[in-house]
Amino acid sequence: MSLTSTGAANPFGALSANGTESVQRFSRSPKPDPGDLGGELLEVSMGPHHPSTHGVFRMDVVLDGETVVKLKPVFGYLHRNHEKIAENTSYLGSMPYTDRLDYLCSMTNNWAYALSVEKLAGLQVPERAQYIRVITAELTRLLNHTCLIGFLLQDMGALGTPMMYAFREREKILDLFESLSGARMMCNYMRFGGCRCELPKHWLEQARQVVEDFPHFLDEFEALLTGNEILLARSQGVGVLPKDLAINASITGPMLRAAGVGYDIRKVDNYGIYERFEFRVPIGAHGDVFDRYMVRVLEMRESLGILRKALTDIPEGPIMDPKSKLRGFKPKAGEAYGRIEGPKGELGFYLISDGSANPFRYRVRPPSLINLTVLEDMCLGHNVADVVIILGSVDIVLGEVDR
Amino acid sequence: MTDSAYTLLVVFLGMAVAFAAAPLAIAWLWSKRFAPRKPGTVKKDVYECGLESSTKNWVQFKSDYYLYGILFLVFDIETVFLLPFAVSFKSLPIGAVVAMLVFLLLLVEGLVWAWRKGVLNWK
Amino acid sequence: MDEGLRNELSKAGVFTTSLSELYNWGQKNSLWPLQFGLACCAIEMIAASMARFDIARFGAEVFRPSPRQADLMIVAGTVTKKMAPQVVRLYNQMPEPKFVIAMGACAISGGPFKQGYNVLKGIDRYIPVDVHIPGCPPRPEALLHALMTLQKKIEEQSLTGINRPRQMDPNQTGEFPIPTFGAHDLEPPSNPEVWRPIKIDRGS
Amino acid sequence: MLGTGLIQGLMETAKNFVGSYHDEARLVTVQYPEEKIPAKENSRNFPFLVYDGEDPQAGLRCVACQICEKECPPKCIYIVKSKDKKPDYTGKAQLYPATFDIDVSVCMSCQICVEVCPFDAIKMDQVFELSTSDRFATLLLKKTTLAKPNAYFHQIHPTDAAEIDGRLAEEKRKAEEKAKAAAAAKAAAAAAATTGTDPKAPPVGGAAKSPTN
Amino acid sequence: MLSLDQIKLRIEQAVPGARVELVPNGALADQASLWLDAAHAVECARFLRETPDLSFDYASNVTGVDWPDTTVKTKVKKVVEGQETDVEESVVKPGFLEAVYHLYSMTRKHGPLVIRLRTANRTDSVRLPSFTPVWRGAEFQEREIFDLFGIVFDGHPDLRRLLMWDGFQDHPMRKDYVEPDDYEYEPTPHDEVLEKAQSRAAKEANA
Repeated sequence: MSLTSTGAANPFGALSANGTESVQRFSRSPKPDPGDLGGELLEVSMGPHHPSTHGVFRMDVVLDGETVVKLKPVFGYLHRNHEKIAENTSYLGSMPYTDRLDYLCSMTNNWAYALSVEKLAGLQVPERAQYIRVITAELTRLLNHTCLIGFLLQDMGALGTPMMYAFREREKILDLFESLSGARMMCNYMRFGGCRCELPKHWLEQARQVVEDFPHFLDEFEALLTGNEILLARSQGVGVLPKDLAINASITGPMLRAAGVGYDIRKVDNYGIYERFEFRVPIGAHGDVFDRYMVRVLEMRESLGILRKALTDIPEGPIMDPKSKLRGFKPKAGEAYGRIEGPKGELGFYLISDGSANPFRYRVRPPSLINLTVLEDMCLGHNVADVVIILGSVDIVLGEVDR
Repeated sequence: MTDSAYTLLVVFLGMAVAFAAAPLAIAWLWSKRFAPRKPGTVKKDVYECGLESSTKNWVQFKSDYYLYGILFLVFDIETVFLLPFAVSFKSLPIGAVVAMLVFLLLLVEGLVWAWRKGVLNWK
Repeated sequence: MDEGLRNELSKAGVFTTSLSELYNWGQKNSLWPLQFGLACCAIEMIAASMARFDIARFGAEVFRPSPRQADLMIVAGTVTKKMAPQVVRLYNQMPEPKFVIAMGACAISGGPFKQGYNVLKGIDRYIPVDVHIPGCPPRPEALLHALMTLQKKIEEQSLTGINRPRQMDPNQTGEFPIPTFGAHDLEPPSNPEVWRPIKIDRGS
Repeated sequence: MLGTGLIQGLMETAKNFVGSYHDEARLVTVQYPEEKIPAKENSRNFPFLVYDGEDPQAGLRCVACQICEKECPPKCIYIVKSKDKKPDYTGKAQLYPATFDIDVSVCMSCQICVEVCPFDAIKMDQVFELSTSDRFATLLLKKTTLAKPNAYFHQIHPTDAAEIDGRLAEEKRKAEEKAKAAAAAKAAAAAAATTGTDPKAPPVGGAAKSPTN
Repeated sequence: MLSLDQIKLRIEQAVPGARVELVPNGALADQASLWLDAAHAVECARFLRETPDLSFDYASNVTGVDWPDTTVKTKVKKVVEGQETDVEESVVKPGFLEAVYHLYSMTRKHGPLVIRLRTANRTDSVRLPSFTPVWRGAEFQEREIFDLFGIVFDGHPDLRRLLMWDGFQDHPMRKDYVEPDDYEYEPTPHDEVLEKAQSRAAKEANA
């Protein structure tokens, strides 16, 4: 056991975790012989009820002292059978259930489901509805990223302060959604071929006001966090995700862009009217926790740019495709896979219809579950405290992981 | 009973013990009267995030924890010695203050040495 | 000690109270909830503990992670069959004067996910629930209103006599059996002592 | 220098702390029981049945067509049709629900029932203080507790209520015109019949147009 | 992106003996799919990922689908005791389980290539080759299909139930899965829940 200090890069050299590359898998005998100073392997389950797992997520961790040797995630504690219920409900009836998938971003869930049903049935969406969809989706992205940074910092030990700032901004956006769709978190606002109801009278002014105040809050948030040495020490070089592993493990969203791959479905598929807004896609260099934090902060600034442009030139006109029927909606037999760039990654809906009013097969592509594939690779060799931060930076919501 | 100087002390001692024992007695009486004991196997079980604790948890720990323990112990005792000093350092002569500073300096120097040695760095 | 006498005394600056009033007053104003979020209702519970809907004004903002230090369990979200044994075990591991708030439609009756094969149709099948909050998710103010309902209920508790709370009654159970995993459902599907549904006569 | 980021963060919190004494934007707490956030117009919580006039049971707009029962995703509405009929606002005899239960402990307040109801009979309420300690009695809302006057509907959703009332009044006017036209036609036919000629009997007065959705 | 037929030809040239068929899609022309036979599926997958101009390096979505047995009713003319009558003949088409892969390319940024693998039938031979060695993203999704549909993936590093508890029997997402009847308190009974409640009441009545 050599006691030499490792000259790591960042200021608090002594406190930060060491590099991860050179960790070789060692299997320790169950009962170490008396001369050996190393302890036995301790199996700990950071179980369904754990303050750091953002809900009911369980990780069976095998520890050698403080270092993680093996990590197996266990799912299913919030498996609410959304897909089986969707097979016995009409297409319209499943729309409110999509709010409960990723319950932090209900508008983007609605949009993904509406997009794939429109692909299946070949419906057109009027201009004004496309603009409203872009506005609500980008507001949801702001909401989700502020909440995530609040939770991530809570995991890092900043109990409460960043969360208070984040939720104060979140309440402003929730007020906008409530006056628009009626509910704070479960908007159920989009229909196949447009949106459900027209914008209330002063909604656009209130939205412009919120979008104007947001950069002030973001500067305040960055001043509080980005320069903070503790945040730098605890997140730089922690949970590094190499680029080719990220692509092979189908990682999408800010985690993938933090690893250095510039793949953003808003630019690739050009769904909706995203080609009318020019916005840059932030890409990280090292793929560690700090890059994921920075990519999300920069993405929020880009969303503000999109929102400013969309709120200025939203046209007048109908918000619903007159041809689309509300009840008795029976698309012709066939299948369709529609996907959007949700705040957590690629959220896709794969629908197989057999011509009846209920979908034959209704499948949700959960970005959170697939982003967890590499959780073990990122956590090996780190301390238990870093596992909490790496899980926080993956940004999982259990409603979407377990469906 | 002869009023020697010690009776005052004995009364004071008795009052102090009574003052400490009274809340405990009330709590004990309360629980006997109003909160009957209902021990259960699950209630006594080890709390492990809601799961049944499957593997044995009395496992031989790594020796590095021992180093953290020692360092904590040193600074814990240091604060214990600081307490009386903090209470009365206004009325102390300069010599005592210097002595205490030397004591503090020694300990801080120990911390810097440990930090330089990388003892705080978890392998 | 009728009310009139008590008012005069309090005007004269003498305040009288009874042991149970003092005990209930202390207990109702410092309910420490267990940090126990399952699904969407947990986000509304967190929003209720944030700056705008301040739950600290009711003395309940200390969310204890471990059940040993909590005395209020807010079941916020869908209780699935895979999670139900853990919920009952956590409830058993909480120290005795403990209360349960079933927050949201899913915790009361399975809510929108009632037809799911892995969803428990309401947590009052295994543990006694003190306050139910309908809504999906209920607004943060609805959670605050539920806390006030619970505080009123604690206020009316009496230390002796027949309707004293469960923890003071020696012959009432102190522990609720934990269901085990069966082939398709939990064994037993519900705890008969706690789950006594009424008969709905549908006539037709 | 090490620690500048930390100090900057502390300055930020200090600014917020001082600001919370005078800056309105930093005082966000709503003291719930005393202060309440003004309910937004579209905000929705649980459905309720609208009735016109004074008598809740007679004035119910609901005609027990059970569309909302079929379309409700969590299936929390239970309707039993009545045997007899009662006149609705246009005078036409319509069925009414003998029992209309909504299980509020299952309802997900998604307002699909409001969207699909062709008679504007069910609307979303804004009452959310329904926490009870007894599940079975109070969380199954019967027809009597669900029915609320149209005036209350005007109070919580002014624009929707005004637009719906306009449409209903306009349909009532059309129905009366048709009834008047039918009565005039029948009177003309009766007059023609009495004068010996037997013109082909004019078609029976057209039924009132059923309200469009 | 190449059209589906060109990809089909390229696969057949690259992997001798691989049977590839085009499965049309009624609703959306550009999302038709390719059926691969189970034996050569992994080589085709490696080929799709390795060749530079295809380079499908991103398995976006892996879905399990349960196609139950369908009874096809056909009107057929048959001579029965001398008369010419129309006799309805119902032929039972055996159902199968299916794993559908949506592949994208992150480097070339081109659209979905849909790959379908089908099992022989729904009861005994439900084995399919796993694509996890080729795309690691399919690991959890294949475990979910094994859990909810029952397709056994050969070559999967850690095939366990993903969502249900380990002691759970049967595969709940199949069309013929019977749910446990735990609707004792049902204030708003509906269609099949109503039938279950009535059959339960009848059982209790005569029990």
